[in-house]
Amino acid sequence: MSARHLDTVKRAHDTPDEALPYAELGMKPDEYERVRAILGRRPTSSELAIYSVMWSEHCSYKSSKVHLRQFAAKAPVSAALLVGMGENAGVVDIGDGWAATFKIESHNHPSYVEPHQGAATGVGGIVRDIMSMGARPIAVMDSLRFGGAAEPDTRRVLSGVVGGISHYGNCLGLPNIGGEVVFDPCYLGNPLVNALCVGLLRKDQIKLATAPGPGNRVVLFGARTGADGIGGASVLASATFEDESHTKRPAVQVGDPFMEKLLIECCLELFEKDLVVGIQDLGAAGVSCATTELAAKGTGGMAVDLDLVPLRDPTLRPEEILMSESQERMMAVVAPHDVPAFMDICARWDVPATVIGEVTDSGRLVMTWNGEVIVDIPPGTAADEGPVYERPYHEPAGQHALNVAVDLPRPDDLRATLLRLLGSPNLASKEWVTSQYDRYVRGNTVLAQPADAGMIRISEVMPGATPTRRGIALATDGNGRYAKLDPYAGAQLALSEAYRNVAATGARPLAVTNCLNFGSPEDPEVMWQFAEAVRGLADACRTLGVPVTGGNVSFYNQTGVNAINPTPVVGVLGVIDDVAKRIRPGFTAEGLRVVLLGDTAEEFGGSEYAHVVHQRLAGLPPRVDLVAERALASVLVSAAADGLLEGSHDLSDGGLAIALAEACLAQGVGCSVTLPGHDAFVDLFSESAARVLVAVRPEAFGALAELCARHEVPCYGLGTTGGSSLIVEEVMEIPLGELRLTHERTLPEIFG
Amino acid sequence: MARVIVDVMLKPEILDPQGQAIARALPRLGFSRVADVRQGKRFEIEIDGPADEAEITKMAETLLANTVIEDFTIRLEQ
Amino acid sequence: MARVIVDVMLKPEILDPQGQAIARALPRLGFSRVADVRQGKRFEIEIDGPADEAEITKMAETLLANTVIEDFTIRLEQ
Amino acid sequence: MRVGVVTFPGTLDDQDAARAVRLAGAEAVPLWHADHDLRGVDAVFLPGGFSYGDYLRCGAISRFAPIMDELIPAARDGLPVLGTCNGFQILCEAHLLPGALTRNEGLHYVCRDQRVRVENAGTAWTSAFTKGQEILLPIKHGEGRYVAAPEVLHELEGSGRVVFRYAGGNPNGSMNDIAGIANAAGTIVGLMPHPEHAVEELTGAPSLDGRGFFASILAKLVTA
Ligand SMILES: Nc1ncnc2c1ncn2[C@@H]1O[C@H](COP(=O)(O)OP(=O)(O)O)[C@@H](O)[C@H]1O
Ligand SMILES: [Mg+2]
Repeated sequence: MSARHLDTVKRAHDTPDEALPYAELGMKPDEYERVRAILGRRPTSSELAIYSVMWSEHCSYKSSKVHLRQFAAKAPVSAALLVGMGENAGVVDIGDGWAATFKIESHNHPSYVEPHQGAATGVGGIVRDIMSMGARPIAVMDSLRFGGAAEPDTRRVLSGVVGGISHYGNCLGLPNIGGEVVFDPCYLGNPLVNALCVGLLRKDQIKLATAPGPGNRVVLFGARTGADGIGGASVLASATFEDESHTKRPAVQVGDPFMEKLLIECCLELFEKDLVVGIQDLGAAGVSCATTELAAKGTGGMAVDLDLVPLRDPTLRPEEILMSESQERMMAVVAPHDVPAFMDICARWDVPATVIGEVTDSGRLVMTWNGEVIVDIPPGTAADEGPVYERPYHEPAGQHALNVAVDLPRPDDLRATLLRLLGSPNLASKEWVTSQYDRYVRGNTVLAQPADAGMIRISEVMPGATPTRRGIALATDGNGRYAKLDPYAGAQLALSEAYRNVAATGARPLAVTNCLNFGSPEDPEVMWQFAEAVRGLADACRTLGVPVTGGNVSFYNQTGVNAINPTPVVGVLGVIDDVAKRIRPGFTAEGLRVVLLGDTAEEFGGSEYAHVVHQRLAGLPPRVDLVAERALASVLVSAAADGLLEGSHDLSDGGLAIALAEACLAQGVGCSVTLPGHDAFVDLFSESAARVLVAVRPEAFGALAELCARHEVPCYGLGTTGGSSLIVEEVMEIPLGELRLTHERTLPEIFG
Repeated sequence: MARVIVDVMLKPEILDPQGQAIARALPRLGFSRVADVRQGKRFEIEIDGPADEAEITKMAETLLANTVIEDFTIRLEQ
Repeated sequence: MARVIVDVMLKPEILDPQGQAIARALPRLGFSRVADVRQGKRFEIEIDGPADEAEITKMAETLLANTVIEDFTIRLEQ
Repeated sequence: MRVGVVTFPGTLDDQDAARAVRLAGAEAVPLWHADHDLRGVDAVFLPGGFSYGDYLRCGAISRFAPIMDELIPAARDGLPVLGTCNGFQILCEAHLLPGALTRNEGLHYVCRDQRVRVENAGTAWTSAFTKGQEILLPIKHGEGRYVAAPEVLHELEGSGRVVFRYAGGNPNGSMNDIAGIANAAGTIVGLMPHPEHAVEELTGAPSLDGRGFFASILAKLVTA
């Protein structure tokens, strides 16, 4: 390719009126005008590549930013927060000199196009985010939503997604300690694949995405750059170059978990030897994002020679290199005298590494190609000063009608209803999925499926650091039906549930991450759902005293005018002071008292009962009671620390009936209980929040009751564990074998 | 009875991590002149009666290959 | 520059669950005349300079195929 | 007593293996794939994982690592070696054990707590068990279906070299429900289940049965 065709800065000056295909890159006319204003000339095609990806919804949060600010503005004061929102991931102080970093991110659309690779690269991406904080990734979770279970396309998507997560996560050696699988017709064509990763680091080890110190070298390391995910960029490349080689540009990225594993070990050794000044993962916007963000947060300038980027496909043009989404790449800023040691470690791990530029104090990001300047921009304008929209929003036209409660007919047969719900795809055992994930690798998993929250012991994660008995617990939750009925309450209920799940293991909830999955922000009704959900989540975080440390927004989850149910997915991280005191899931022995903590009201709006038996979504979701959630968590955390509890399980979808069945199945121990109220149907199937089922040694019951009284948490002794049936006095008796068969056969029957 | 071979390879522009891992391993085993390796799948299919090329193509498209990332070629061996 | 194809198939007596899964799925998709499917691997290797059949055989034997369970065939495409 | 734990690129369970060795009271000695050095260890543990991404075939590329140039002759001369999961696959690829491990019959990766019957309590790694004892160990693999030619199977069965068999359901379609085998001398043992994930109350499978492997080898080394 001759340099004559290269769109250099000089050429941009000389040809001010040349038209660039900004619209094809998703840029609006006014946004393009802004770029011209910033640069005082037309951008080069490479500069346009950078601005178009950095100002995309995905990277700039232009529609969501004005709302997300509430997470910081309303954030509760928390001594635990070491790094807040705005970095690759938040960092939380977990005590004894240790910090945890965690974040959840979506890979929804790619997982629909190519489920296996889409989900796999979703895991890969979030893991690199965690590494870029200087942490060792220690576990992953996945929160998944698909169309109706019986739909043929669900089979394609679910099998591929689970296979991709299994393949990538297992090969990385990260235990999978939890997640969700939900089916609802609204996700057909718009599956949600939200992946969470948690990492551990010493408090004094935090790395930030910054490039200070003129003269420091910029190193690109990991996989070589190929034409992955640059469908859009080829528009640019072919607009200025009449070249036939640009016909085949894949929109699908393929992951190489083996390379990522090497990259993890390589990064950890680099951190340990203190060889990086700043580090950034290469995610959606690749080299564009890494260079502009590193430069913007550092001294402000960087010079990069794009010819030095190692390529998998030698035909790539600079615009394409800038936009390539090739996986398993990282960028580090390294002091010149450390470069040889840096390169040695990369070589030891077989990780290719190349110096592609250096930090300057020019305040400009300057890139060259064939010796000519093709990019010369103030990096902050791309990284931080993207457009911000105040999108209009209003309550959906049908919202009022939707919130009118309907009196659903009650079932005649509660036993049959329990079994019907227990075998329904959303409540059935997820073993078909979870058995494809390695939950044991690295030997620090204290809790994984079927526990309400995953738990990791931290003392042995990294050698040579302060000894500790602590562990961290994590749960993710979301309920799109609740959020559809009331997005404000729905987001709060998602938080409440994740918070409760963490507390149910004995851990103290500390911090929050979230993935906000919505339809198009250009639809004012969707935007209203979004605004309400963010407001609800921010308010609830303040009341519960848990700050949002980070997260991700996924818009445009819709087909035509049909948006998915608004689906805020919330992840909560907690700490337990002594992992050995964790509460195990369900009924763990015979002869324990079965105790229900929390009150039950008649609440069926958005419930599984209404969904499975009547296919109705109407009314209002269960009432949010954050004060009660907080008191309940205090009881659980104290009771665990005092060793009062032998087992627990939170009440959520399907209510007490499903909680009892799952508690029995956890270890194969039956129970005999009497319902606390007067209405068996409500007692069994209502989905009131702020409730947990616990199992306690008879002699410890008094102490538990006292603790509950002190925290004003209602406490009902329901019966005892033992036997081989679930017995609800005067209502039903179901042998565990029948429960198990009903619970376990559904997904294997559908998915093979 | 007809025999059909369907070869399925990743599209050339798609990353082939397996092929690359093999290519990197070969020099260590003393095979120094290998410039590139791509790994794909080969299906041997036995058909009752004559093979119908259109039918096999459909089979390859719908089941054997993932045409989002893979190409295939068909060979009939009557 | 030479191009070599190495096809590796499980020996006939070894169970091929992937091939069987495909064979079972085909009738459901309307392909009723398939009697058997075997799935194997195909390697496309680019060699600098001319290909040496003995060398390729060695490569296939030692690395590309596990001769305990697999057979291979080699094709040179100069 | 020094037990070497080998790390290949992509090995995952090396830390677990080292922990299990230490819990048993021995010293865990890290061995690096690219070194030609066994560091004078008394026994070697080849842990699980996805060495070289399991690309090509599980264990196929690792088998050619420099450390294997040392390990293969030493093992043939009697150095005790335990290979679990990917380690077992490497032992087969290296022809230190016969047969091969292929794709699970169900085509999925399977992670579950699996009952396993000890068929031979006379090997270097199983003397702490009794013949016929059922133990609980996690399995976690996608390619664990053991296959071998009929005459090889015949010889393994006839000479007591089938060391472990799956009980309560065959998770992967292994021939004769085989979960693990040994060489003729009983010094080299390979199995798909993971003893190193069943040595602590708090973590891993709900079982401490993995400890028997380490008790066995220590007993052997002490008396040797
Ligand atoms: N829903 C959200 N809640 C809180 N913070 C968010 C949310 N979405 C995005 N953020 C924050 O915005 C920043 C940019 O996010 P993102 O673009 O996902 O990071 P990355 O550049 O690593 O992909 C991060 O700090 C992220 O935590
Ligand atoms: Mg990031």
